Amino acid sequence: MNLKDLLSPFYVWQRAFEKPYTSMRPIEERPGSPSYRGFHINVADTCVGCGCCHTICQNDAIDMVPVEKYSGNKGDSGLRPRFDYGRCCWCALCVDMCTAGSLRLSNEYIWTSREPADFMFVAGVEEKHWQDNELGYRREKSYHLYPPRRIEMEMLSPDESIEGFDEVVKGYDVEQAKKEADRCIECGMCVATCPAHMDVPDYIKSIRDGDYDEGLRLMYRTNPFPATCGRICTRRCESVCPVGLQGDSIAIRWLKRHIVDQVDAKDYARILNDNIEENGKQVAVIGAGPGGLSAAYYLRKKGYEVSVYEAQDKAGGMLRYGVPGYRLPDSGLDKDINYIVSLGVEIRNNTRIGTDISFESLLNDYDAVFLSTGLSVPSSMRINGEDHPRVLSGLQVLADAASGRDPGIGNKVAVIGGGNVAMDASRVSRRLGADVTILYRRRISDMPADIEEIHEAQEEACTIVTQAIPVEIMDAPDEKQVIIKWGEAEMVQDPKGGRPRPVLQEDRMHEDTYDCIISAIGQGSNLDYLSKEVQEQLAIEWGRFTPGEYQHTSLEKVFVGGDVANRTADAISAIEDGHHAARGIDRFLRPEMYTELDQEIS
Amino acid sequence: MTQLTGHSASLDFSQPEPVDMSSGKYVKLWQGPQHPGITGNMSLELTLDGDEIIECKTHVGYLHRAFEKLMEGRNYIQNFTVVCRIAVPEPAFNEYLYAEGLEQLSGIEAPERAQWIRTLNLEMMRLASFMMWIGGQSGAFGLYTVPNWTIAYRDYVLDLFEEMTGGRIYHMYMVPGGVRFDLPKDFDKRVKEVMDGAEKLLDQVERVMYNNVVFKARSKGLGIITPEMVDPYGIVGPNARASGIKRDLRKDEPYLVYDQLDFDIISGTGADAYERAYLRLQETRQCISLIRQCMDRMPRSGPLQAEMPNVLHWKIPPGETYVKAECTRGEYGYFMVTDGTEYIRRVFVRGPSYTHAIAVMEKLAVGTNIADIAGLMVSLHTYPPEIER
Amino acid sequence: MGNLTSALLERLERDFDITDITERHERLTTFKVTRDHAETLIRELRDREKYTHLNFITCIDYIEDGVFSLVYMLQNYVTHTMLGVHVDIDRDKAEMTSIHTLWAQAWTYQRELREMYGINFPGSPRLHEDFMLEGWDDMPPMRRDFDTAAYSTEHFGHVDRESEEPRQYMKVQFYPNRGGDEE
Amino acid sequence: MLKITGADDIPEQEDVLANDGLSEEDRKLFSNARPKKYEPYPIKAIEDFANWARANSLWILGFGTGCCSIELRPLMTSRFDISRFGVAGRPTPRQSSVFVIGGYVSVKTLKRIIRSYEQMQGPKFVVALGSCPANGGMYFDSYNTINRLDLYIPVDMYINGCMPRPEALLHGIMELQNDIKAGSCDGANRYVENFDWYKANQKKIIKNWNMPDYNW
Repeated sequence: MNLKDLLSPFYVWQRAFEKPYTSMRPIEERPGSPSYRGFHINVADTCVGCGCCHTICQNDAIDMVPVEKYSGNKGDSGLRPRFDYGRCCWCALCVDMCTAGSLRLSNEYIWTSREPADFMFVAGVEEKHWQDNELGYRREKSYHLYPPRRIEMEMLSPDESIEGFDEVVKGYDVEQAKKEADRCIECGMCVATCPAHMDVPDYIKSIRDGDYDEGLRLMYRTNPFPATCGRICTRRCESVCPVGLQGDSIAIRWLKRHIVDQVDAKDYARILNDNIEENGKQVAVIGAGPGGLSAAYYLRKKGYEVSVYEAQDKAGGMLRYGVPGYRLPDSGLDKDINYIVSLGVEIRNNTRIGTDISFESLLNDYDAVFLSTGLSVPSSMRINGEDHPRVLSGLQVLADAASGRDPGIGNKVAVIGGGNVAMDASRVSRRLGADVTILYRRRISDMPADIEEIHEAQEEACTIVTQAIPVEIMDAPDEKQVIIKWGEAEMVQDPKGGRPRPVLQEDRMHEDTYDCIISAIGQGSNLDYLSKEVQEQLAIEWGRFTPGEYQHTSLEKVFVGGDVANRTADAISAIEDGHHAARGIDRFLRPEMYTELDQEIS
Repeated sequence: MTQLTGHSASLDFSQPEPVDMSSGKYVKLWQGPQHPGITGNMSLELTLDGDEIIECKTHVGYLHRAFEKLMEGRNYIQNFTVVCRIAVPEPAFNEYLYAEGLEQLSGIEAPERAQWIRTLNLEMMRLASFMMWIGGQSGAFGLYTVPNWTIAYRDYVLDLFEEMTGGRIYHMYMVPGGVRFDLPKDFDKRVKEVMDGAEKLLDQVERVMYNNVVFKARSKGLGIITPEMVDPYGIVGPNARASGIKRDLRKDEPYLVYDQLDFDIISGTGADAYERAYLRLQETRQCISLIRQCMDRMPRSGPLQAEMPNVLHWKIPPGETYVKAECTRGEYGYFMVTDGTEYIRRVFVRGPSYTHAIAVMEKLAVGTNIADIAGLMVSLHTYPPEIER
Repeated sequence: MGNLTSALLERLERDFDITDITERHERLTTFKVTRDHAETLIRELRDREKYTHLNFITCIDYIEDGVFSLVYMLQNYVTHTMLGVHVDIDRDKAEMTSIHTLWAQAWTYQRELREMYGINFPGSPRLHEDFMLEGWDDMPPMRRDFDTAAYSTEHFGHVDRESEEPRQYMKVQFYPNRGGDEE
Repeated sequence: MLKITGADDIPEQEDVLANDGLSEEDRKLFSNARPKKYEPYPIKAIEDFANWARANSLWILGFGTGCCSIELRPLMTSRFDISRFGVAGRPTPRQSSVFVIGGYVSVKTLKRIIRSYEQMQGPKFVVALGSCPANGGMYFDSYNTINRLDLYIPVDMYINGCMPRPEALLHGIMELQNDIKAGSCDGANRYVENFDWYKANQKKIIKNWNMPDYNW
């Protein structure tokens, strides 16, 4: 022992003169750091309730609970996360995973209670004092738990594509599809939104696993037109896909198409293995569009003998005659239809009800009848000169192009309308060599057509003139031409809060000369094949049926579906109508199969 | 040059004969789990002859949470939040090793800047851990002033962590593929401030604690680890280095950016509790130097995360790896086996306390007396949670 | 360094029939050896090849093959390389030679393996004492077929909380009439 | 409020405890008395004064049961210096009045917690830290950690966080002091009143019960 060691400890006294470590009022003085992971904040209006936080939470601390206020909003599951702080570990994986970016953490960290069950709250719905805290952990922009960007789809360049009717989209290869499928977060909001409730996450999983057989089986459970929908579906699923909120939504449509592309048509029978037990009952289907054939497929699977009556010379309806080949080539459509036919569904082409065979005789001959005759009559523009010979209907141009006939449009074309038919007609006209101008009453953002369709039309050098209202169609000096008089419009806010209305500006009128004018402003139904009495018995509003819960009508044995019976007028809704009508018809014709089930439900 | 210890045939490490308790000569005493002189939550079953210990048995398991089992049921990203809880005072090493293991198995490489930040994080962790240890060691020998300095000062390091990672104790910062977010603004200034203070504090601690006649008297000659013991007992880290074995994974098998940092392996020859304590003080100073180097040499910008697949379906091809890092107590290792699914097949966490607190402690305790047990225990620097996981 | 190991591996292949030699990373090579050869091989690695440090002993449960794969991780401080020695043992008759005489710390690992997997190491000290658990009367918990969540629910209870799936809940919200039918 | 189920079904309480975990010999060594309820002083002013005194001298038992205990060290050293609030650490249960449960509780530790808790002198209070004692926390599916602490011993204050920072602990302890001053911390009495229910729960998961039924 030396003296130095003995004295050294007394050095502690030096510290008596230094600033003490003690923070005098720690609770007030020390808020969490700016990136502190404290209690949760959820901006409930931004949140869509996809449940990703629930999925990623390894502590099972997050439940999704219904919140009345948000139920039924588009793209919103109506659920909101409830946090259990008897489980949470503040790892903030939920924040990193949050697709909507609504979830973050505050830097608040003090919560005491005498009751453990208190530590549970629906963030953003139940008031908490840290709700407006600006500091706290947020996901760094560059950090992602799933790839936010879509795998680029290879497409023909606009120059190549207007050369002909080759399909523009090339489709994913296996590697690309796997990568795209990997982005799916399996929330299931697409399933809920899809009219047909296709098992999207499940078939996307089958792509990840490389099990295309399973993928095809899953798709056929709810949709017998995967090749078609994989190309032209309006994909409401993608519009609600939460991955799209802070990135690109999953390319659900292209993935669906990828599965079909990977499976050879001759393997369908083996994979789907649809065993049909005949039940001896017959059903007639009027209209071989997606609705009719979907009903035919599911009825056939249940053992019905199905005859489909079609006025045109080929099955497919609007899919064949309304959708141009560069979007949906015949090979794709035929793949779907051929499989349905291969199950023993009889399609009678070139048979028009009302002329070739009467509706009443079908009613007598069959146990049930399903009507899905679609919308085939172009709507009128209601302006003078509309019946000018150089005014063509968009549907007619498309049908002619699809059948290989020359629609005779000339070299300079004006297309009127902003829907998909207008875009299709424009792009078909481009392919036939014409210069195209699209006239639309409102703005581009108001167009009902798919935004991609609009972009592609623009890329293919279709000129879009917006806020242009046609006023009159007049004879041109050259009888192969026509003059359209149109006026510029101003958008006027609707005082009642509806969407803005275009108002014609009388002082800004234009007159342009075109080789022809293609009108594509909508379609209506043609129900002339039904007699007056029948029409009266079927509830018809504005040319459309209003079917009951099982697509049934007030006339016994008659079921309806498709564009003629719904408000959405797209293929996937028609397919679901057909499927649902098949369920309804089965319930109607074989109620004995359902009595137990119904009792269970009630 | 690495020194070798080899296995000497003369070294006897068989278990001692059971003590004849019925003779009435001996007393059995449990130190822990509820005892102020025990690190964490574990217990020592001591058999005493007077106040001399003739047998010591370590009992663990009070903190067993079955991490390895739980991890088998959680997917890869979920586990990243679990692992840090394995060693409470030093979670960062767990985070790093888990991330590193996954990156090796799945062929992902963390970007350079992320590697630097990870190194910085680990060294700060080491600093915080040593500060707490110094407090513990001096407290165990009855000097209660030093813990009031170092444990309080450790809190300033934790403040840095809070800014850097968003968490005080559990950072959950080193994600597989990189780090979660960038260093905050003006972080280097605050690091500098804290480091300068720490340096000053360590000088004070050296004077008050290491030169203290009481501390010297009690720690010198206590718990001598001979170089021959090192390999058979699996002794690693400062415990081995204090016995003259120059081994440091940061130097021997450089990971992260340690090959771009200037430091030497610190070793001593005293082999007793004092030497170990002094070595740790020097290593604490080394930490400060390494942290400064990291702050100076780190690339100013660059990506922080590698491109990652969707973590919800992240599958890693079958493989097996053992990754290790030098933590404050020596080799900390993760043995990981994957089988191609979304879940890990097997994780085994090798904490240095596993041997230090059981086999080594049981050996060294014999012959010491009851008053020194707490000091000896701390001098081996053990953390029970990493033993039992 | 790599050459050193490969020469060694060649020799081991000859003398001990080691199989499945895999280089896991530049410092770690694993291989498989039969149960009978294991102890001799490990002893030889320790005494002749300077693999003097036992990092750990652990076990992987390959329930689908009916084996426990024991892993002995050995470290060489000269070349700074590691060898992972795998020994497959029968899952039903889980027994392995104890190496507590080779390393003073080995018995701890063996005690843990006995408790967590039910592997017997005859002769290993204090093998049957409780290690981490106390009064455990169920299947050794680290075995793959032990369900920890079910055990926890049964013994420690759980709070009833309900969570909705967006998939189902939202479907009923948007298509109230069509939620019920599946086929 | 925790629902105490089955409390009515318990048969008429016997005067003494069976101590059936103990051997015949050991039974002679340990008391078999039942715990007694704390009765407040008949004069309210005295009771209030006693509560005030209790609240300002909370002595914490030095038993770090889980990870959250690590935050007790900063709390007790100079930065947060909890001694300002009359809180100090004590090495033995006999001198302590507050038991801070540091997070998760493994079954093996629970047995020691029960022993320590029962050895503490009344009035005594339990503070539970973190998520784990409330509803299992991170280890809700672990076979070795309990999910709800209040099934086994009564808890007077939960402090949330994983782990709760020293400031949160400070806040929690001040809340506890307020409760004590108000005389509403009745955990120990709950334990006495529902003693058989707590014992039944404890014995359900502690397999080798080789200790007296009431460790006093």
